[in-house]
Amino acid sequence: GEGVGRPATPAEVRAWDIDVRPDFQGLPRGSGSVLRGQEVWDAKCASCHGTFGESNEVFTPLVGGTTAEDQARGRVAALTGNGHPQRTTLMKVATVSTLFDYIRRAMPWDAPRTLTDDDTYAVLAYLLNLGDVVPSDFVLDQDSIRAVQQRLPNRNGMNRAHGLWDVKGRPDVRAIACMKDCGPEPRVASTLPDFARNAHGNLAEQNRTFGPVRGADTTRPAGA
Amino acid sequence: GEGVGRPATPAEVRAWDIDVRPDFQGLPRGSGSVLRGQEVWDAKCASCHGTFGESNEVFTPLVGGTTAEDQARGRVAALTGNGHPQRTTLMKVATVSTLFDYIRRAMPWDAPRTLTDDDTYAVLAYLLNLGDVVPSDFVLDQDSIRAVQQRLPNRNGMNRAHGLWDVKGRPDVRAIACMKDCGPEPRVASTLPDFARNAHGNLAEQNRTFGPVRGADTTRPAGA
Amino acid sequence: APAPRGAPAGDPAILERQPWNTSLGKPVAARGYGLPSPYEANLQRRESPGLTRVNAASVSFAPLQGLFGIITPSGLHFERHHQGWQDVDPAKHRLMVHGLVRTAKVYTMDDLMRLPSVSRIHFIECGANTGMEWGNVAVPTVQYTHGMLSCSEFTGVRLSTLLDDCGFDRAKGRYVLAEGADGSGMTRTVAIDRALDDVLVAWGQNGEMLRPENGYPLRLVVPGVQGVSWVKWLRRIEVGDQPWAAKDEAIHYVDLMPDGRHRQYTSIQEAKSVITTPSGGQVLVQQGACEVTGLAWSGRGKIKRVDVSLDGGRSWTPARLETPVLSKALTRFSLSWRWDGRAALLQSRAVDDTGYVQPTTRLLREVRGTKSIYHNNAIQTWRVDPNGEVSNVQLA
Amino acid sequence: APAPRGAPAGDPAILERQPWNTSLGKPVAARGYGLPSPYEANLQRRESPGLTRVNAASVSFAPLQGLFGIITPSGLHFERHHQGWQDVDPAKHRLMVHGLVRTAKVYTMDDLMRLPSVSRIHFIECGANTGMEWGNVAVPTVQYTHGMLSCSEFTGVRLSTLLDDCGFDRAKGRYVLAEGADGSGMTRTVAIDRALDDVLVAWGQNGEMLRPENGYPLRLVVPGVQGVSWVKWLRRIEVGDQPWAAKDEAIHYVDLMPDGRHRQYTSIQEAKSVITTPSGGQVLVQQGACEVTGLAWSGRGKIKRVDVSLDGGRSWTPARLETPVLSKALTRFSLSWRWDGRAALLQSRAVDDTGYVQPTTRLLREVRGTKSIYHNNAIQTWRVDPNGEVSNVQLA
Ligand code: HEC
Ligand code: HEC
Ligand SMILES: [Ca+2]
Ligand SMILES: [Ca+2]
Ligand SMILES: [Ca+2]
Ligand SMILES: [Ca+2]
Ligand SMILES: [Ca+2]
Ligand SMILES: [Ca+2]
Ligand SMILES: [Co+2]
Ligand SMILES: [Co+2]
Repeated sequence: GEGVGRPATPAEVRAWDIDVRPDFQGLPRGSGSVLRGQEVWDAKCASCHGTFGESNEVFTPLVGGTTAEDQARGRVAALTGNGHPQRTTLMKVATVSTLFDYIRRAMPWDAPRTLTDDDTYAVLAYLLNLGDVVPSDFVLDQDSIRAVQQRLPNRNGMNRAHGLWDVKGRPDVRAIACMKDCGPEPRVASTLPDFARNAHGNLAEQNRTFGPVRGADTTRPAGA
Repeated sequence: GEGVGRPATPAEVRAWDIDVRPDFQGLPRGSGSVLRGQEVWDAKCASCHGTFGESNEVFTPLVGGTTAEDQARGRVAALTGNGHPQRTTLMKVATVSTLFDYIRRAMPWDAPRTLTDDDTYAVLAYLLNLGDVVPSDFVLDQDSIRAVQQRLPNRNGMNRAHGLWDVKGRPDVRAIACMKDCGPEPRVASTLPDFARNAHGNLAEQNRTFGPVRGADTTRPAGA
Repeated sequence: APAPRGAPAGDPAILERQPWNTSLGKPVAARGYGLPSPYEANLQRRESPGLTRVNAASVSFAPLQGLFGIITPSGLHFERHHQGWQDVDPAKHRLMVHGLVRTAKVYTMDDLMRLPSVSRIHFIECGANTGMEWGNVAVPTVQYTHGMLSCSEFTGVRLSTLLDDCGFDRAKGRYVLAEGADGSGMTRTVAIDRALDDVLVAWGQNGEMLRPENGYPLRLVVPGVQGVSWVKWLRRIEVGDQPWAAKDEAIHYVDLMPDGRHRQYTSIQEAKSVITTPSGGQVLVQQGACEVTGLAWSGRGKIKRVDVSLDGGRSWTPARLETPVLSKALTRFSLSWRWDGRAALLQSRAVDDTGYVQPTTRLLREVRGTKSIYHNNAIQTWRVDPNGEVSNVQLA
Repeated sequence: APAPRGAPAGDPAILERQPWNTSLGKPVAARGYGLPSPYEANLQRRESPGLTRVNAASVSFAPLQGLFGIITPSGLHFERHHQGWQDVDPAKHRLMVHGLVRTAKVYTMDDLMRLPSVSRIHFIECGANTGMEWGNVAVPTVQYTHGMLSCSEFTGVRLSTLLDDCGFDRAKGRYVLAEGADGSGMTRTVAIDRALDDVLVAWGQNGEMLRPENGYPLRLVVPGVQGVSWVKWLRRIEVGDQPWAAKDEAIHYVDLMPDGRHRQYTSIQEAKSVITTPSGGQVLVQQGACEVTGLAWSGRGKIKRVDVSLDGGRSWTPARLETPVLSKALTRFSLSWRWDGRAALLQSRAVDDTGYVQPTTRLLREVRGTKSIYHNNAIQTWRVDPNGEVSNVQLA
């Protein structure tokens, strides 16, 4: 560095070091009840996420799709098969720290960094209650959150044994570069349905008006 | 090729093939007198180039700086030394075709491609007369232009024996990449005069406002 | 070429003088900062209708169908914001490096730009690129199938230079967290081997500063890794001993496998390619000569070869590659073709210098199912119909 | 870095929340075609006052003092027009190839873009770049000394492909004429060996179409050769057996030698380099670390080495070169420096792969005098004063 930059002051690091890790490093002191959380929720969150965190208006529903059995197992059954239409936040998240960290840093979406730590605990408690992870009289704080981690429905749902983190990782799919007489006679299995032809707007207006191709006029049927 | 593009028609080639070469390939039939040329000049050229082709208002003067002796020799003496303040067109041009070609394709500057061939001959005749290359009763046409070529003041002034046309040409300057104890102690011989400090506008406003440097505030004296 | 229109003598576009040939044009510096021709207005970055519900947590796609070479014009660079984009004041922007370091430090833009910097051409691809196509054909054009992809020359200081400057703990420091200054405070974990390799803290993009939409004045450049890790409006780097499981690495950018588990920290963009012309939603102007051209890239290194098939994968021909072929950068490929007016199924297949071969949709689905959203690097198929229309199809 | 301002606890830029961190930003595709940050407005292409008398036959210079890497943002590409720039309608644009060919042909844009094309990164430099500095220091900054220089990725068809397509006369065809569609009908002769080598008829620039100021929709790209030969709005190629001596190769772009004769058809841009930071008109923010960085290029091939001197040419140190180092392209070089607050004379010197060494002003003047206007590739000297101000100087 040679004298470039300067030491950060402790207050500066405190001001910006707001992340919370799965091992709860970074978790601030504080606490909040489900009851208080409902107040925060109704005032600051419900307009976007719905009264019960179920709204699909601005984002995927936050809760839903998890069962008591999932909570016991730590794996959300609805993630296999086609049972549940959408994957809610609670169906996926394996680390409760993630929710605390994110709500504190980014929510409410249009006014991030405005929640107090206590209100973050409270509104997370309420959200967990909406998802049946904690009872209505629950008080979330820096200690009780550890127990919550052990009840998260999908806490055992993550897998890091794959080749996609390390640049030298081993690929899971091994294709072969066949050059001729490869595979079966091709058969088209999926196309865009006719009704969707113009769903992305008139493609004639999304391509250059000269060159080797034009954009298809999708206001008219194909081949017209 | 493979069927891309199509043959040009003769009329198309005629419409666009307007260049005139030094050997007069491409020169159209036609003619124009100095007298007619003056009419064209006063109507269409003088506003920019001056009544006598001497104006410095929109461009370097077209005529001036050549002598009868230059005309005899085919070399413009004023191109050596510091005699003439500006190099006029006539001091430089070695090929009369260049003037015909250019006037026809590009002049008048604000209405190119509007001169007839006859008027091009005429106005060029006038210009040559302003430069004392042809007499006032001269008529320029596709034949007489050859004689004019032999009177151009700088007709022998071009040199193609240099290494800058061919990518494999031989450079005229051969520097050596000395690495230490090179040359004499450096001495600054030229700097921007103080009065020119702000001549290009305030340089503070021509540099980024952050990074390793700022632009100098040239509205104030250096070092102020 | 079409027969000359109008008079048999020839094409009026030639025989008649055009305004640009008979008038004085506009002066220099008429625009101190220039823009494309008005005739290019069709090529815009666009949203895919219905993909997201709010457009400040959304994507705009680059119009790959109309781009040339490998450099993406910065004005058409794809966008992905989680809480909208911001015009950050560079005079008030800071970068803090802390955590497992000897000295936590703060850098201004002035500081950073005094450090040794490098310039490198790299692609950036969103991990969700082609994500709508896992189960079936969902969108019509290459802009929407593959347009979360761009390639630029980035300039900045190596992250390793900053980590060294702060004296990071080489024994315990195994991960770094990168955080953005926007409302989302975007956070992503980068493993230390990546961080010390080719990661940049960049301010320059294609010769000028980053655009506001791309993180002005500072973004992390993580070559080969999905776009979400290229944290924009970068303000903080923390060195730690564990990954952070931030929202966008614990709830999103996790790949759902058929067993109901998510792969977490999937990051590398494996080798992939796509034909950009002719491509879905385009119509071939006529039979005969036509270049089949597209882009190939690999998050693991250089592109070694691209093969093109005109018969849906039955037979393949190696394409020409434009130079330079650079590591973790787009590579432009082309194959000359004579379209005879018959139906065709166009595909391209990238091979990178690790020997990895871009897989078919079928192979990929056999391992990963159809619900993983991210990292769909399957071979794309475009069908050419006898009427010249090209459309997006998937093979069985 | 300056000591934290304000409260001793730290920098308010960190301790106080900034608007971009506490608000929702702007949506994606807010701008379908993006622009630089408003904080970058100082970097514009600009005219040099007094250089020309009318601004439609003039030059705007690229702000090299603020650019990074080797790609020039197209919005800041230098301009040189002789009769202003035009918005040519691509539907009415034609290219004619004729002269000593078997079949004279006309191509539409549709036609051309169906042909095999290539993409290449090349610099373009006006032959008159640095022309004001032959006799003495005339302008203050690198924008005005060297800003008729840009570098882009160009895409187009090889001129040789078109010449072959028309069956040009290999025995008699020794030169081609290129002509523009603008009011100046710009015409330049290119020798056939160049024409058949790496010359392109290009439509693409940095991934999109050429900008109108740079010849939309078609320009000749003549790598290594001065900009005036890169005919914009290209509409005609004629094959001939003699050079044309067009206005801009018989009256301008001719180099006046001390003997009173002009060198005609001087074209190649010989190896040259310039330090862009720190450079004239800049002020160093503080002592200590500072990168000395700049650009090097050669019209004859690749840059092999760039040396930097801090003492006015007494001693030299090889600089770092960024990759890729490409033929007839800009190459970015850098050298780490610690400025100790004393006066310094900064220079850079390019060496290309033919072994050619960029000359000093003195050497160049010994051969060419001071009146040749064009092809000034002398070593540039910037003086750093103890107060941090950098200025343009020339040495004896
Ligand atoms: C103005 C609309 C709005 C308000 C108000 C709002 N949110 Fe959100 N929330 C969003 C959007 C949009 C996202 C998705 C952001 C993204 O794509 O990164 C989101 C994401 C989330 C997520 C992460 C979900 C996931 O799966 O990624 C949580 C948890 C959340 N919000 C909780 C809250 C809480 C708690 C509050 C109130 C304190 C709140 N939100 C207020 C719009 C809102
Ligand atoms: C509206 C202004 C204007 C008018 C009218 C005009 N010119 Fe010009 N002329 C110019 C400018 C400006 C240039 C320089 C163009 C360039 O930089 O390429 C020029 C260049 C020339 C040149 C080339 C000079 C050189 O050294 O390059 C000739 C010859 C010429 N004009 C002749 C004419 C004639 C003949 C006419 C009338 C038929 C004419 N001009 C009308 C502005 C004008
Ligand atoms: Ca932390
Ligand atoms: Ca509701
Ligand atoms: Ca001709
Ligand atoms: Ca006058
Ligand atoms: Ca992304
Ligand atoms: Ca030029
Ligand atoms: Co995302
Ligand atoms: Co010129």
